[in-house]
Amino acid sequence: MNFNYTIAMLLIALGFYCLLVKRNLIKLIIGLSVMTDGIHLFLISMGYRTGGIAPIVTSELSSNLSNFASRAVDPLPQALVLTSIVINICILALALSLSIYAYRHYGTLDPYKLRRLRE
Amino acid sequence: MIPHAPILAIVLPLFAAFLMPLVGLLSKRYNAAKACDWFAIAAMIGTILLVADMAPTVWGGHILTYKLGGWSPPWGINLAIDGLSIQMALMIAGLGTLVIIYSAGYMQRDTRKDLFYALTLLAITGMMGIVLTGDIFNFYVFLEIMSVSSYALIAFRRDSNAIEAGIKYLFIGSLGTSLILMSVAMLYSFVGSLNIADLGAKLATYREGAQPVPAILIASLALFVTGVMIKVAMVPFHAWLADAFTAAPTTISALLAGPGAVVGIYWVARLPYLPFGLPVGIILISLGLLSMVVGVLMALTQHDFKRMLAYHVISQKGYMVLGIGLGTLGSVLGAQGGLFHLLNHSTYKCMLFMCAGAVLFRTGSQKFDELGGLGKNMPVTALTFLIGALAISGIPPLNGFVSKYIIYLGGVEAGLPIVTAIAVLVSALTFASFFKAFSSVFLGQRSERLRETQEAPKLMLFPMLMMAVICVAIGLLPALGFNIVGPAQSAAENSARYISQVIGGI
Amino acid sequence: MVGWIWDPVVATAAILLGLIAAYGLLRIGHKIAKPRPTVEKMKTYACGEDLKPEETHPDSEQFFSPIRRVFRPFYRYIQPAHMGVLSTYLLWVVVGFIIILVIILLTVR
Amino acid sequence: MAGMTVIVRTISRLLFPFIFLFGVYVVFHGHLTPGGGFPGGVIIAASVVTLILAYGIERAQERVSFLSSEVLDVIGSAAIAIIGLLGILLGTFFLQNVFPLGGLGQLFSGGNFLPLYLGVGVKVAGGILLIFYAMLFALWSEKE
Repeated sequence: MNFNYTIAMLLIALGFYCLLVKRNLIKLIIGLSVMTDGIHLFLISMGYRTGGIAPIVTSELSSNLSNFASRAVDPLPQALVLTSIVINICILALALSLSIYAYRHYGTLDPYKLRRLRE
Repeated sequence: MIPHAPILAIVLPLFAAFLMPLVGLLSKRYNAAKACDWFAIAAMIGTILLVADMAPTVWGGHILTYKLGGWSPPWGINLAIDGLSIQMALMIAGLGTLVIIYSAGYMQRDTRKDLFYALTLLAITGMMGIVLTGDIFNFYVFLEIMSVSSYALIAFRRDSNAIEAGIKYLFIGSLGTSLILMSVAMLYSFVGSLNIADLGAKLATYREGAQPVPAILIASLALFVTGVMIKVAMVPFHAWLADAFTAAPTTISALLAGPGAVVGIYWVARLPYLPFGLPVGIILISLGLLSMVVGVLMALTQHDFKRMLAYHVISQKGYMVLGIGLGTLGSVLGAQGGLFHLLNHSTYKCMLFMCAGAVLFRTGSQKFDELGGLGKNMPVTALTFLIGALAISGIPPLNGFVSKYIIYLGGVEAGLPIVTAIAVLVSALTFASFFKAFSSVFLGQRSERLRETQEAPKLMLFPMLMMAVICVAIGLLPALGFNIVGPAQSAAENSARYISQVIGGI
Repeated sequence: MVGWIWDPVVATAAILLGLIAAYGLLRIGHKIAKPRPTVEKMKTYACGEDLKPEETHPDSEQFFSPIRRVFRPFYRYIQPAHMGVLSTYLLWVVVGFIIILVIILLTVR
Repeated sequence: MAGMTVIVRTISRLLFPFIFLFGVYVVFHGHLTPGGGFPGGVIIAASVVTLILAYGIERAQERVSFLSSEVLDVIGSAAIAIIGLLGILLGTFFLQNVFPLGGLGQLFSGGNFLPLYLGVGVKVAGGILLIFYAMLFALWSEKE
């Protein structure tokens, strides 16, 4: 299980690195989504239990609900991650659209050159 | 009380926003150009009626709990409305209505007004949801609703500055919301609950110092504080605010400076007590002092009208965070002053941005060096700007003085007179920079180009005058504001009552 | 509730009285000194040239140069740091987060 | 945008009904199997996006225009609103179930999940198409 958390933290760190260092808006967007994906992985692995089953009630499981409850993984993080993915799609779409317009106005995607507003 | 008022206050602007494209299509077909304006104004008036309807019950000592889908609190999502929430909700609904009325005048030359109103109403929905919800993940969702629609609104006019400001706010803001999501995830992994009252009840052992605080809770608190501070724009995180407020359409600057400031300060006021309850007073005081000083010093040398106002937003938010921080050190006056300053600041900063917008609307310029002598052409705008400028600098008969004075007293009460001294100095510097703004824009020689400038349209003057009246009224009768702020402060402090009423209630 | 902190009616009356007193002093001073500004004194004198209204406008950046001199370290180091570069701002966020984390580690428990 | 070669066109025309149907399946079985309104809506939108990419925007717009995707968006959200408000109208809480529960594992079961997922699916399909069109127009106006 610690493997999951390690990968999640690695993804978050990679995303942070990409946000801080890269000099291209598209790469910054990629960094942002990698970071949020790391958080999603963290959330998902939090609800997992070793050898768990999907939290879907079927007819053979419904007769023994306590057995089901002791084996099923936590469904709440999955719902949270789905919500968060939806939100991140909106942010991604907006960021890409803004990048298109930024390229049109400035002729570049370098964040070091998008600096008409300063001081 | 109207039944289901808590959820309707969120649902009404939300579905008004979703229906707005349809209204836009219909208005195009039937040539009713003003249909979108009136639909948005009607939705906002409905919202303010719903919120005002809830207020007496909450001030009577109840905490309204609304179970979404009928699931009771620790399991389902619930809305919990105490005195603090109702102050914020009243401010969002009231100022939001005035901003929408103003934008009916200000945006009359723009196309795609249906999209503009849809996004504005969505932003207001997000703000309303943040202050009314009792679930921490729901808070994150509403925060994202507000943030994404404000990113889009800042870049609404799609000129180069707006796009650049939108991109900067998008990256910094979504970094902040990601930190909040991370914090919520850690909190869930540690406690196993998302309900704020339930979290508060389960973390109470660490609050009382019975057990040492585990590392994951400290990391979660640090992430949450950082995320909230990015939205409040305290100093190391303030960079997006000046750009965004400069380049956005002025109604959006007013919306984010008035109601938008509310949501951040709401969480700053909530944070020391719920859900963590760990001491954050020193962070709040130091960040508040830093932002006050840096904001006002940056504002002193600006050439741009709206940019100067934006740096003053940072500086004045510093006052509020400072006051709330003093409140955690045991000074009730400090916390009341912080919340009162939020009420006053949102009113007059909205008004000042609207004055800047009126000047921009009539002259097409927001640079100090291109304006001048407009006092003769725009007397009403000049008068409202003067009232706002005197209020923000803390000149006695106006509302800004009352709240600043209480924060000064709070500083002395908490045993930190040096804080009071810095706050007074910052207030003086604020007066200096507004003196410059007033003399550059409304006094002095008028250039040839501005000779024919007219007064702003009546639809824009009405909200400005309303806010000026509120400023003077609260200044002369501070009890009006205290009746709202007093219950808010006591509700924020009394976390045990919140927990018992939400978990055990209804 | 707030009566002991701040009574706005008394203060407003005091301010109005002060304003009236100041106006009276101004009138008395005018009566004693009898200022009669001539046309030349009313105009801005700049070596005999006529100045356009735009040129007499105060420069917004140098408006408070004494204050700039007092806070010189700020205007030399902190203000130029607002370069408008997104990556710098993101770096500030990370640095601020680390500072907050350190303060919380020091104060909590 | 002109569209692609005849191979791509034929394949995407053949695949379009299957992808679309799969999206509808995911929407309808959201309360029984993994999936639901959002994934299903995205798959439906993706099926239209393949057509747009293969045939070019002019011909795709004859089928699903910008305006109709906007209308789809509004219809979906209105459906969610009505289902939510039904709970209030029938005297319980917002979004509370008012539909019959049905049996375990049947298609028409789970109370208000199925109508909610239908609304979400329509809304998401319209919304994703709107996003796609908006970005396409942004690029398109750049070339001219």
